[in-house]
Amino acid sequence: MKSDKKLIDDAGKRLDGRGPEELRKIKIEVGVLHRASGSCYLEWGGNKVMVAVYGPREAIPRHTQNLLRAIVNARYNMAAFSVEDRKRPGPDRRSKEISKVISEALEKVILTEQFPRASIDVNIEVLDAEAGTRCAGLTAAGVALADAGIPMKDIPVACSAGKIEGRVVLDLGKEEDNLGDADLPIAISPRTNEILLLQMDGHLTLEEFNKALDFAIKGCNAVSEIQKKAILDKYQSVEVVE
Amino acid sequence: MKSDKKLIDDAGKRLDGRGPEELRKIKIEVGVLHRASGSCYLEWGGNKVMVAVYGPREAIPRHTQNLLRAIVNARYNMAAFSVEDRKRPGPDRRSKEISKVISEALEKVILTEQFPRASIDVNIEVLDAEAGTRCAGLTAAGVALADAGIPMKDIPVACSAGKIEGRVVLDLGKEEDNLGDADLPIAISPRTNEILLLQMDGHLTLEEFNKALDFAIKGCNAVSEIQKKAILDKYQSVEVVE
Amino acid sequence: MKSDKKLIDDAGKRLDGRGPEELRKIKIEVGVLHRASGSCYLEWGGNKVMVAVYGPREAIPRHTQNLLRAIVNARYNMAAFSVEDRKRPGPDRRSKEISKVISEALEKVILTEQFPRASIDVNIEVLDAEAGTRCAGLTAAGVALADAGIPMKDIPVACSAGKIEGRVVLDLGKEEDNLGDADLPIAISPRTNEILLLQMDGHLTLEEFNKALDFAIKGCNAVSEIQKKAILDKYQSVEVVE
Amino acid sequence: MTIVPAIKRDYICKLAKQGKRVDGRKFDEFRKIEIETNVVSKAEGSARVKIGNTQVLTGIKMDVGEPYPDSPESGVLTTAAELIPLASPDFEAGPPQQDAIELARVVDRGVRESEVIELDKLCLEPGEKVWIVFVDIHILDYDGNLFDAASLASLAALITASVPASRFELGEDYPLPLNEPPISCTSVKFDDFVVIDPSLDEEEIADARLTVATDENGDIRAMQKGLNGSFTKEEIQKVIKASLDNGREIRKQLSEKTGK
Amino acid sequence: MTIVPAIKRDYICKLAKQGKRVDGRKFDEFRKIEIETNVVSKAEGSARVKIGNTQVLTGIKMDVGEPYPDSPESGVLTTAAELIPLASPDFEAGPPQQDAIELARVVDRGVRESEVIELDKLCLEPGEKVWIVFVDIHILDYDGNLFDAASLASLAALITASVPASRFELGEDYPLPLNEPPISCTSVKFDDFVVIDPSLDEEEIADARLTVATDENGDIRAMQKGLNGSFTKEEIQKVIKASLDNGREIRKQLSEKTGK
Amino acid sequence: MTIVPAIKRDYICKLAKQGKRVDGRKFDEFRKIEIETNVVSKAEGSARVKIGNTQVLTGIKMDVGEPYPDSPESGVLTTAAELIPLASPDFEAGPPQQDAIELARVVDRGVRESEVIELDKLCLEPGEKVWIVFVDIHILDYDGNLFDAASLASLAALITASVPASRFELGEDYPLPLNEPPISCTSVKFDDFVVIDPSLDEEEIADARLTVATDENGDIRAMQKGLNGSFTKEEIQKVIKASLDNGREIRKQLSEKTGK
Repeated sequence: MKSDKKLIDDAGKRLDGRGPEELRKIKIEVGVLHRASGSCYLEWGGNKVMVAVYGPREAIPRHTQNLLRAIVNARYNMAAFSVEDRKRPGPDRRSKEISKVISEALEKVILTEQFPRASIDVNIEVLDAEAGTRCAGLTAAGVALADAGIPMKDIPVACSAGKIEGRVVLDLGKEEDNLGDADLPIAISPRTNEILLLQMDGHLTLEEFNKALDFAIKGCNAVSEIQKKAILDKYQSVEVVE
Repeated sequence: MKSDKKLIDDAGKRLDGRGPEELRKIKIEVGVLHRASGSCYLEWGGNKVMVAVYGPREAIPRHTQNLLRAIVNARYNMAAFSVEDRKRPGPDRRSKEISKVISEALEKVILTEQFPRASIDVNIEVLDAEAGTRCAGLTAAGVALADAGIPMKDIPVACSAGKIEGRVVLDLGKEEDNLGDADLPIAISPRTNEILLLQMDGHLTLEEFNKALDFAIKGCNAVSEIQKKAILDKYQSVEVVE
Repeated sequence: MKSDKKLIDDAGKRLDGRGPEELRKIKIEVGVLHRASGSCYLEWGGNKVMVAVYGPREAIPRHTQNLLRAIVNARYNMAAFSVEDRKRPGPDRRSKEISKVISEALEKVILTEQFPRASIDVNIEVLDAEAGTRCAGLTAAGVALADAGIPMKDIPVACSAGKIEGRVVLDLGKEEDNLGDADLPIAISPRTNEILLLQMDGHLTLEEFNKALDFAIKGCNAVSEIQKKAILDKYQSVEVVE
Repeated sequence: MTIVPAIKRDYICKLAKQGKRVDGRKFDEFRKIEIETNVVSKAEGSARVKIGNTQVLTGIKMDVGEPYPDSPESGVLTTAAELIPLASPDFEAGPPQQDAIELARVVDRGVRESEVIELDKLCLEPGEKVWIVFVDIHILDYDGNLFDAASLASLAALITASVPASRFELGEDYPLPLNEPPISCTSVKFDDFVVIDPSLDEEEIADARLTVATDENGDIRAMQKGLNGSFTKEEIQKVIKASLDNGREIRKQLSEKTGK
Repeated sequence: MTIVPAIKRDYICKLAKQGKRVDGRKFDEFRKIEIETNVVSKAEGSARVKIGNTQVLTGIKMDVGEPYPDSPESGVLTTAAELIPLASPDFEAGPPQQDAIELARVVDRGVRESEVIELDKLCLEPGEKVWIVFVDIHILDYDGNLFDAASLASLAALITASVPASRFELGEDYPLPLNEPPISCTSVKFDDFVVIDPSLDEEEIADARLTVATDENGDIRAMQKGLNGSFTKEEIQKVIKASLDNGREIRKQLSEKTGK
Repeated sequence: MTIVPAIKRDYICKLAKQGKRVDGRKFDEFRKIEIETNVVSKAEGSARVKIGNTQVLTGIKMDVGEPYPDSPESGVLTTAAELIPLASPDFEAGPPQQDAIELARVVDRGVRESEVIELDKLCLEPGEKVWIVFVDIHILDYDGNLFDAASLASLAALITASVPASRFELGEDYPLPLNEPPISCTSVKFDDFVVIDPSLDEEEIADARLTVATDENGDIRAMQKGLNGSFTKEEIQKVIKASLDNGREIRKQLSEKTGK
């Protein structure tokens, strides 16, 4: 699927004008839904994601309960109209896999042992999809969990790095994802830089991988600041209202 | 979907010879099935419908039980061979909606609070479908419920009115349904004329709507007499046998 | 589906060189899987079948439990790659029927009353399919049940007879099955010759049926010897090892 | 589930020892059979069969579609059965379970393997267009012996079916091309008694079931054993004999009712 | 599930006797409505509608496909709604249940029967190729009255939708051809009180629900009664009147927001 | 479910502190691998791989079909895995669950993204007809590390597969066109120990899992982290190193077994 299009010029400028280590624009709104325990609306480049958290509440059906801790059910779902060719409603294999790896990543930071038998349900709806929806969804989920007051060791955050035309860059855009050489989405716990989620497709030398991993971790840390600011803004504005 | 066919002539005579306020022919047999608690076979014009009632019996699965009253499960189903182009077996969206509105209509007249945790199952099988199967099904269900001895405030009954070529008429036939301007199926409790089910598609002025509603209520009352006669006939013939 | 091909010559020699009462080559390995309670790998002509037995263990979901005895769940499944045109994964109507008749046949010989509320699960995977997979599967299941130490009155065994070009023969091969006149797969309890499974498709006179039934019973008895030898071999080799 | 059947079993077996059945029939005697054809108007053919209180309605629909790649010059037969909750307090809504699937497949094989429908006459354009025949079995009232009721209703519906050529602008309608059908008769065994055409009570206590389809020459055209009991060779012979005898009577009645 | 609603019911009914609603509205008064269009970029048209705290997003996608055999010169409309677990603690993942199906079907009929989309203008090659219009209703926040929110979001999305002709190399994009849409207004009844635009609290104690869609001429274009209570004729008249009044206001707001 | 693993965890961790594993292996040591090819005759290619007691059989089937619209000149690859109840007391019948889906997708990406199959050479008529390659992974015995067993079985099956051109009357059969495959190696972490090729016991107590596929140049071609634990950067480096070392050995064995 190579094309003649130049994804990055000699000066390191990318199609959308970004430099190699530059993130797309990110906008986060906290507490946007009435019914949810916590919620977050996030725009990341052309991605639009809505997350609602429910729980902790009794896990049903019962046989799914864990006697020692809460289970974390992330459900990543793409709206039918979020992609160029309409997607049939309901989970496909891709969204089931993403739901699984996001659930596992979130479970690591949530203090699940405080809520035996409970479930914490994290509903991630992709409303508009450009490249990087799993990172956008996980990042929004971190904010929504904080908004719901779920006790966590840290607010998880995600970002990807990749390789285009032989160069390692941060946060692939859509064409970069389609035509690039490799994509490395990760999620971390920003306090410790522990890696919660990691997937890689493509072709990287060991050196490129190390560079991409460093880029992605730096990206996560930058996004983490935006997360914290959004949460703080909401908290402060609430105080003002009171 | 307009055509040149004249659905009603200037004298108010319809394709099948009926007048505007005339019902199609209705035939009701009570208690036709051996296994069911109550049953009814009903022909209404070209419609043929079989209804079996089971219960009250313990609702399963348990989580469907209501602690204070019985639940009413009407299941409207069309036989694969009941329509021109074979229908795939199993419920489609249309039959799920009809099952829902019929269940809700029946629940109003059944003394459900006498049977907490129970279910009353009303199985409606359409064997031959012309226009008006939901009215035929609900009407047959009323009879089958009575045959099953389910305590009810009243025997529910249904009938539709509609508009063809600008005129309000009772009980649309198949071509009238396909080519007409509006259809208004309703179900009532005939003792009080309370409306239990009401749907309307098409285009009616306020005045036409009022007229159609009156027609449909009158139609319901006429069908109600046929219901009662059928139930009585069965009851009497049973007495003769004894 | 008749063709010009001669399935059997005047001397009674069949396409693969067998005589009318000759079985295809059968090879049985016992205890080939690590996780299963008992297992068996069986080759029968071109058929390759793997069977794993689990249990007796608590039947789940609970509502499937029988208070007086164990239930036997045989699950006959064809691998996607076991047939000429790839089969979609998952059970189709044919495998559901075969699962049912095999379960029923096995239930007769297993001492199920020793394990109330339990299930005994018999997983039959067809890896390569020529004609006769249900007989191969049931025969392998008998061995795997013995390997699992499930108490049985007898080791069940299966074999088919059929009719090709007017002659009754034992154990139809693939082309014989496709082009033949009748197929009669049976399973028996070899100690008593009681018939546990019997299906017949095709066209047999009463006399032919009796002959085919006799052939099939004899075939079962021959296969039973191979089963016993395989079980014994394993048992002996275990002793040697110890 | 376990206590009541034990009492029922004792009672039925006690009667059987005296050579009697609960409803007064002989061991090799069917219940009364009623066959009614053309009972629904939208179907190309239909029949309602009652065997005692058991009641089955089969409707035939036809459509034009593609043949299977491995039989490009042959029409397609599709048989489906649903144990709809209308027919018994024990039937549940949902996709067909093992019992319904076995029922449909046994009826299907009875029609298919005996070439009741001449599928090769249902080809319109080889490899491209053939008639599809849908046999839909609707159980209305379940009081035992669905196999025979479903099979008989399906045969009667097929016999009276018209190919709806005019609806597809393919000329005039004509009768579905058929061969002489085999008749299916089912027996069950409990204790050591074998009875034909089991009632629901008898089915509930049965250990083993055997269905035998026989043709007008007295040949066997299909068999299916069911349930977790066994048969001896001698019992199988007995079942075949009863199936031949009753099959002959049923064939006569089917022929009278359908005029064929 | 049964105790709390009783308390809630008492409280709401007590207020109603005084002519009041929990959130201070009059019986025939809607909550505040917000309409925002073009909220997602991948869709051909989209709108987010808030009615109070209830929030629904509809996206329109179009594709080229085959027409239905019985209307070969007409585009195809497909409406789907999912009560995704995002929107309420009571919604569960899985295939659409009865409530979601009724919702989608009522919105669909509102669009289809009133010919909001001129489907006959969406034919590309009669019998071969037509435009397919997918109306996908995404519930984001459920605080009562999904019917009206879903219907309004779908209308706003349709009104602002472009036919993506260029993506299919069929010329330039152009607005979806539409007729004046009817506006749907829903009322519920509890005890003998009838209120429009029910909040979630009111829905939870409601006995009966009635949705009425009216057009710019004051005519009735669709109705749907729900729940296991009844209406008298008089109550129905009252509901229709309130639907006409509110429908007029909502139509004005829709027209302003969409510039049509 | 919760007590026994605690004991198991203690035991395994105690051993690990002494630098030992339950089965005597070193932390960076695989179990014995056996590769057997052409094990089923109906498949175009097949292989059974044992890693210790874990046993996986992959069969390749091919068919002629339509390409995806967005890659009209490319063959189609479809990978499916079923955790059939044959292979473990904990696997249940039914449609693939999350674990099976993740497994199939990771194997699929390993083949697809590294262009193991030259899909562009599997085009028959651009936009019309291409070869479809079905990779069906059948788990036979589950004793840990399905990812590597499934991946290796699939590679061995592909390497020995023939394109069944003759069956489709498209000329003579020929080997499936392939590129050098990357080898997948999986490690898990428990406490702070990282071990490669986990046995079932080790998997059951593992906090995190990391699969790394490396090629013959020592480059990384795919990675997948799983489970609800985390890795540090240093641990990831360690896992990559062990994957490279073991990958080299496994590649040699695969090449010997398949003669390629």
